[in-house]
Amino acid sequence: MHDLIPIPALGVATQTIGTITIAENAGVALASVAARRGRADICADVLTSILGAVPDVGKAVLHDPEAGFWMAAGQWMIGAPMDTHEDLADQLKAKLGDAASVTEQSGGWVVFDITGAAMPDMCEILCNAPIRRMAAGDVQRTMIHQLGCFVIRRAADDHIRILGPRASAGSLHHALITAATAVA
Amino acid sequence: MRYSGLRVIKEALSGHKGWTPAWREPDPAAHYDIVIIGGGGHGLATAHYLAKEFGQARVAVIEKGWIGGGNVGRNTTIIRSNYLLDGNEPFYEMSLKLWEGLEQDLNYNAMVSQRGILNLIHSDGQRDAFIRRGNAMILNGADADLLSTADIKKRYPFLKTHDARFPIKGGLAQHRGGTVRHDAVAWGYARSADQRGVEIIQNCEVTGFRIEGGVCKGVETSRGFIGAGKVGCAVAGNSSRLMSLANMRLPIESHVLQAFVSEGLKPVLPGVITFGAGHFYCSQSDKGGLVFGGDIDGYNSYAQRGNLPTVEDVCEGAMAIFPMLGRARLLRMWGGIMDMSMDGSPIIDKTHIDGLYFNGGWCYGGFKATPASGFAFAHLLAKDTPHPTAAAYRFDRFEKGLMIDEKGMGNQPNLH
Amino acid sequence: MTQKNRIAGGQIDRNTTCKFTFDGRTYAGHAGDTLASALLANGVRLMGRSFKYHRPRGPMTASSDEPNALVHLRSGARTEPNTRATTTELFDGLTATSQNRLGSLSFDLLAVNDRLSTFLTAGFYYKTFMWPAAFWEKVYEPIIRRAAGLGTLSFEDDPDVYDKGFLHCDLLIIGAGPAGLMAALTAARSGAEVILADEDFRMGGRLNSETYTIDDAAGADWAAATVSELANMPNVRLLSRTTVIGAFDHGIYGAVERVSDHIATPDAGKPRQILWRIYTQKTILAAGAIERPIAFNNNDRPGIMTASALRSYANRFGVAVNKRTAIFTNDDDGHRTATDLHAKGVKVIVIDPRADAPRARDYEVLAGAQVVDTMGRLGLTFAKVCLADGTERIIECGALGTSGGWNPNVHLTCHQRGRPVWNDALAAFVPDDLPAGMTVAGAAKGDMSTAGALAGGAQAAHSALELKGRLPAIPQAEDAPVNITPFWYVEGASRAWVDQQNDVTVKDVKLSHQEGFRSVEHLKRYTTLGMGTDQGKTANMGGLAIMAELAGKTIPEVGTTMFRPPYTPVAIGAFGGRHRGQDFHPKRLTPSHKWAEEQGAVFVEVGNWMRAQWFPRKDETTWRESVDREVLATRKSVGVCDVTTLGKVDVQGADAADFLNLIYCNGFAKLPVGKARYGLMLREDGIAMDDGTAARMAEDHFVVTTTTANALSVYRHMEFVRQCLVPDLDVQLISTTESWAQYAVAGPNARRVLEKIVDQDISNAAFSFMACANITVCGGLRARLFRISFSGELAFEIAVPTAYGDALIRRIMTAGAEFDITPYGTEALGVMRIEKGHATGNELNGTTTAANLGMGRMVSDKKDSIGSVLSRREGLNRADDLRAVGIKPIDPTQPVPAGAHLMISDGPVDAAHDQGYVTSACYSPNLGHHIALAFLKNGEGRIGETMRLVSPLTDIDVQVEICSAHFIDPKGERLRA
Amino acid sequence: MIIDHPLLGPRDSAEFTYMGDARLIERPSPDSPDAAAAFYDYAYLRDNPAGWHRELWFHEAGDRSWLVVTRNTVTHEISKVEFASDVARAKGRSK
Repeated sequence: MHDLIPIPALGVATQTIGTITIAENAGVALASVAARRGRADICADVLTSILGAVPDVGKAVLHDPEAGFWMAAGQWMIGAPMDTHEDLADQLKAKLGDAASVTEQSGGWVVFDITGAAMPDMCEILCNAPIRRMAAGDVQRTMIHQLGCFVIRRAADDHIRILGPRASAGSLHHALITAATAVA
Repeated sequence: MRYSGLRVIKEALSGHKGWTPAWREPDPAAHYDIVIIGGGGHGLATAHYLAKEFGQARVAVIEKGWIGGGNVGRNTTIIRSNYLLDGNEPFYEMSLKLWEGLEQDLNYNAMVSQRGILNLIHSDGQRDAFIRRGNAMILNGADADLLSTADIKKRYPFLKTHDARFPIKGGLAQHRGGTVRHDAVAWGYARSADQRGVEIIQNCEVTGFRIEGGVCKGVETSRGFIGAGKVGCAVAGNSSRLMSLANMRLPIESHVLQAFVSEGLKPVLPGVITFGAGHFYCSQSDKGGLVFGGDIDGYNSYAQRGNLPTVEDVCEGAMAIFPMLGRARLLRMWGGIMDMSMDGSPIIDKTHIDGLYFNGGWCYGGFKATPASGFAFAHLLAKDTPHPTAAAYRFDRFEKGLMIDEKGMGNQPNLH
Repeated sequence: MTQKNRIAGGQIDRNTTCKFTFDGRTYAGHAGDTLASALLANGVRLMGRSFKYHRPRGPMTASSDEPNALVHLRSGARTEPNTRATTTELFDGLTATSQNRLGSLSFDLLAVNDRLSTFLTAGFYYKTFMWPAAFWEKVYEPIIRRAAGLGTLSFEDDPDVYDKGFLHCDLLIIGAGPAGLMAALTAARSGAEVILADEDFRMGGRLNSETYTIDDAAGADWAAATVSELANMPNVRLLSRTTVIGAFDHGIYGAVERVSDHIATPDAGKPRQILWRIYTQKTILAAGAIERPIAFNNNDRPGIMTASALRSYANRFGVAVNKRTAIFTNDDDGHRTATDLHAKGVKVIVIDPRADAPRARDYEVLAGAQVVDTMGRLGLTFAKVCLADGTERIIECGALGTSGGWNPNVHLTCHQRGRPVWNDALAAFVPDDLPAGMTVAGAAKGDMSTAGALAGGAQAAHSALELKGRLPAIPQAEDAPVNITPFWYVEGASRAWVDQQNDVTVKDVKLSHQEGFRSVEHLKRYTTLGMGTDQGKTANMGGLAIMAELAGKTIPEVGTTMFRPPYTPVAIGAFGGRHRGQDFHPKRLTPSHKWAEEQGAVFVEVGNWMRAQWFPRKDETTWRESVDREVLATRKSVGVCDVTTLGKVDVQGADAADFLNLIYCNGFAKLPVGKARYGLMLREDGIAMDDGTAARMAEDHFVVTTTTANALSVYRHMEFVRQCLVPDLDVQLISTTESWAQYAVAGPNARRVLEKIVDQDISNAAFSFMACANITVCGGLRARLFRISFSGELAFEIAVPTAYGDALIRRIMTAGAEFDITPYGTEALGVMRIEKGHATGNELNGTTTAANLGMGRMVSDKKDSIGSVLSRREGLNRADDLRAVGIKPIDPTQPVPAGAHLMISDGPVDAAHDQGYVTSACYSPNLGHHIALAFLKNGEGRIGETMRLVSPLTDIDVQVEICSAHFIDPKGERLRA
Repeated sequence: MIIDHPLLGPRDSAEFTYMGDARLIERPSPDSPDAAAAFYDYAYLRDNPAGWHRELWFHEAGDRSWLVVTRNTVTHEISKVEFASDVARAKGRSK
């Protein structure tokens, strides 16, 4: 076992502004899966065995412990609790073999969970995702403060999860806070 | 009629009855020595210089709409000669010199105003590039001046030099740069050309070229066939459209560049400022409007209008360095269609068809190039040899690998 | 002062009094007033000065098409120039001042221009100010510039914030008058997602300004009830104070919501305004119509306004502009104003040029008469009327309403270059060619009656949403026909204003015609007609009509009115949103950022990245001291640098090697697993695009690095090649730039430091130059190790998942302590790469070929690769082509700066004799003098030549020697050690 | 503008990066005898029509797909959106 201690992207405390709560979630391990040419069927079988279903276009499968969402044709992002799945990419690779290209993505993203009644108002001044039309499990890649992010509508009606580029976690968080303040 | 202050006073005292039309409205003749297609700045300037400098009198300019309705009336009015490459700098410097004598040459006050242009520097790499450019300018006989942040702060105290996302680390100034009242350029050239015998034929659209045995004999138009010894095309923005009538494909795409003007304001900006870490440049017109612009919308278009993302991008640039502008209002936005060439530089050349000549591919450089473009094109039309300053602006440079690529973006026109 | 012109009625809240000041004087008005209505209530008609002649002006309208009543609103940093008093919502504490004056508003020294107006006709400036030539910038122009302009900016940063947002709906309705409200009701009841936007702070449109009834209720009450019904529907979003500014492609509309403009200052953290981008399937434009004035001599005095404005002030705001009011109208609508004013106790007289003008019982109507002139220096006192029989009559009046008919408000229909068409019955242009998805209803379409608007609104919603079933019941309302005889200007008028803001008179239009500027575009540009802040909403039509008459053409033959976005001027701050100042672009921080901050690093912007530039120590006073130390320490022992910003792309799949073979000009097919190779990518035009390394981690897995600057564009290019050129190769690309924290550990002791960290043998034998591997560090953390070197030293790049980047840099520093490991920044990195002669962005500047870079032989002719064919063009392969060389000064104390040009040592210094230029330069602490990289014509053959390096821009002219670009360790012994 | 992505439906064009004429898919063979001329034509000459134009857009802020969009350069109307990879295969670019 190594003795290096990871740090969260931002390490910022959960903040509540009006009805909106913004929390950094450092506990998500991520890996992407891209089907190899001609191996989509095998890839789908494996994903089904892990998630229960293959995430459809623009959708997430909110499964436990692994969840996943569609990124592109033949490509998905898989997430799981960091505590139990730090080696998620290796686990997936072991199952997928050369049916898919697997890439560790845990380090690429910062994850924010946003909840609260005014969440849709906040989203409207953050990004072009049609938040009020999105249902639980809908995912859209969009730009927030010029940053390419995934917006995932979670099971609870007032909850979205935002995955943004980790290196810009501070700028993204700043944008979230100012937007929440503006609609509070 | 000669314009002068005295004349204005005399006419005022006699009820302005004596003013005559600035140009005639002739019907097209059956044949001209030279027909210029395009009554924009470049076409009219070409006609003026053909008549004045090259002794050509049997010249017509034909224009599908009204003269000056294209890019000469849709730009941000900036003139400068701050180019880097040998193929460009002498040409634009000649242009700037022609601007400097334009009013006397035309007897028309186009308000050539050399209040200076300043390109802001935001990184060391950018400074290196601007120093190379400034040196190239000086070595070509132009003026250039490297300003420190302190110099800039003194001149523009409201600019965000330090507390900025991309602090200002200096600037390359060309003090002889500035602005010109754009519409007046078209009118001044038209009036002067007309007075020298050039016929300006408006509302006359070219529908085809008459090409016989590889020789261009004239143009078919909405007002009938017009014979010509030589035909010169100067319709930047629509070059591909026009030249397709001669079955030519060009190293050009048409793109929309938006421009903006604010409400009239008391003097804010003496000269032209160009942001170096985003897309925003700005000057203030004599009437008080802040005239500003940025990057092209980026997709092929002939629509003379753009979309919001570019507007926002430009205004974000404005607010990045110039946050006092937050409370100034954008009054009007419009678009011009530009010939974006494959290396960002223009073409002034003969075509492979005898008697058919081409002037286009001006990208962002069209307005400031107007006098030199007219002069060089007139030279080519009259003498059949390129003007020395425009010798690099050839069609075959792409095939030969002799691109004139100021920005180094390669064969993707929307990146120039 | 009392509100002496305040009368009963209206929709103001008389229980809420707002104190405000104008030009320092305090007045009172009410909530629900505009600044203009409140000033008029207080008897103030003079509110501004015109652009050119500085004529005294008062409001001409009660709406957003106002040309005259422009003021400075608020003060200090919040000063807003050119603000229309007619739409400024009154709040307690409002301050406004007049603008565009020299002296006071009532005594403006620049009013002298009005006396000189004979000389200052349209276009006079094109004909004079040419002699002497030098006088233009120095004398004439500064005077003109000072006189021109309207209001003034504060010269302080805008203290307010702006937001930008996105809304999505099925139907956007623009305008909440009778047509818009009825459309909204119809659409909303169908369950559609509806947005109803109106620029006013009170929805209802003209209903608020009229005395009509709808069914049995007052029009304004019906509007209020309808608005409240809509407000309770979950599928409806009401946006008042929201101007739809533009119709853009494919159903995207821009709209500005003025969130806080009706209060003194925005609440903390709240935006002043929001720019909404509205994405809609369908749009109904119900923007009403604009009443146009009539031109007659001196028709611009304060107190002269459109008749409908007088009606608005009376009915909506409870203000009688003056107790004695004349109405000059060519249509029946003007008579409504007379009727309404009379009912409010105003003494009214109507002047109607039509011989058959309707008669009135209660007030005088002068049929067949025309207003020919007016009097009153700072405000209207008398109107001179020419009666039907040719005699003149002077009428005492303090207000004069003009009605020349109504123009459908076609502005937004023109934004995609649609042109309206002429309608004879209305004597106006009506919409024709509409943006896709838009329909027009109500007065905007030319349906001028209330009943027509209600029915048209319902019908428009019904058809836009393709609703089945019957139309809803349309309430009862007035349905008067339009009865108009076109009348644009009074015969013989000359100083009669067509465009009041820009001082364009009938005389100017005539001169424009006389001088050949006869098309509408020439007319506008020559006279400045319609170029004011109101875009000529009240002016263009008149100018066009006069030109048509002069040219003997019909109005549509002369041209149409054209409008461009925005509908009304928009604060630039709103378009900027939050992207200003430090938030202009987001920042990207490297994994070691926190640690570097602790070390006191100086950071520099590299694109959006913030990178450590150098790490100053306390005793160091200049940046050079720090950088020299970092370089020397690294070359002497070991240094560490965060290189995470380099782009990283995972290239996987069975055909990954074939793919790399195509995108790099040099070969990759035979690269063994466990090895990395330098790769040069060309653009298709044969010019160098980017360089980096590709490391083969497995048979089917490469890690490709790009330069920091080109990470995005190279990835895009790779995807282009993959998807568009070789769609069936088995290759998958994932950008992993941020997934891995990567550090360069360089210097003779680099291996000894890393041996303490990595879990495997990295001896030269086990892990030779250009080796790569997936490894573990610190007892098991997954990592990648590359033996590549940018500095020219023995060097490794080590990468761990980003979350461990902070821990790893600290561990490297601890492990390296015994070797005095030195963190170095981008400056030292740059010095070392110049010393080593490595190219970077300054050399790969988009115009250089592989040959220029001295890598011509890398371009393989044994395989196809992007750019290889065009790289062989003659112009890119000339004998005297530029070649990369090194430069050192003959006098070692001299600089050899980047951007300087090379000349023959004893030859002339000019562009014609230019031999090349310096791309990168630095002081080399190892060599003890400045060095530089340069491109020089035929450079390879000129090593050892003494040349002259000039930078006239920075006053530098030094003798230099041309040398190899590899200043340090040219044989590469160090990096293979 | 709105680009109707074949999988994702209508998306704002601001999410895309534009490259130009879709003929860029038809990269000539470097082995043909007229390769130099063919590459010159491919890299530099454009029809640049005023009207319908097939062009390449990259969904940079989306699924990273290259699309071929058929769009009218005069009206900006879009009539068809396809995956560039499908177009490339149809043009015979499968290996």
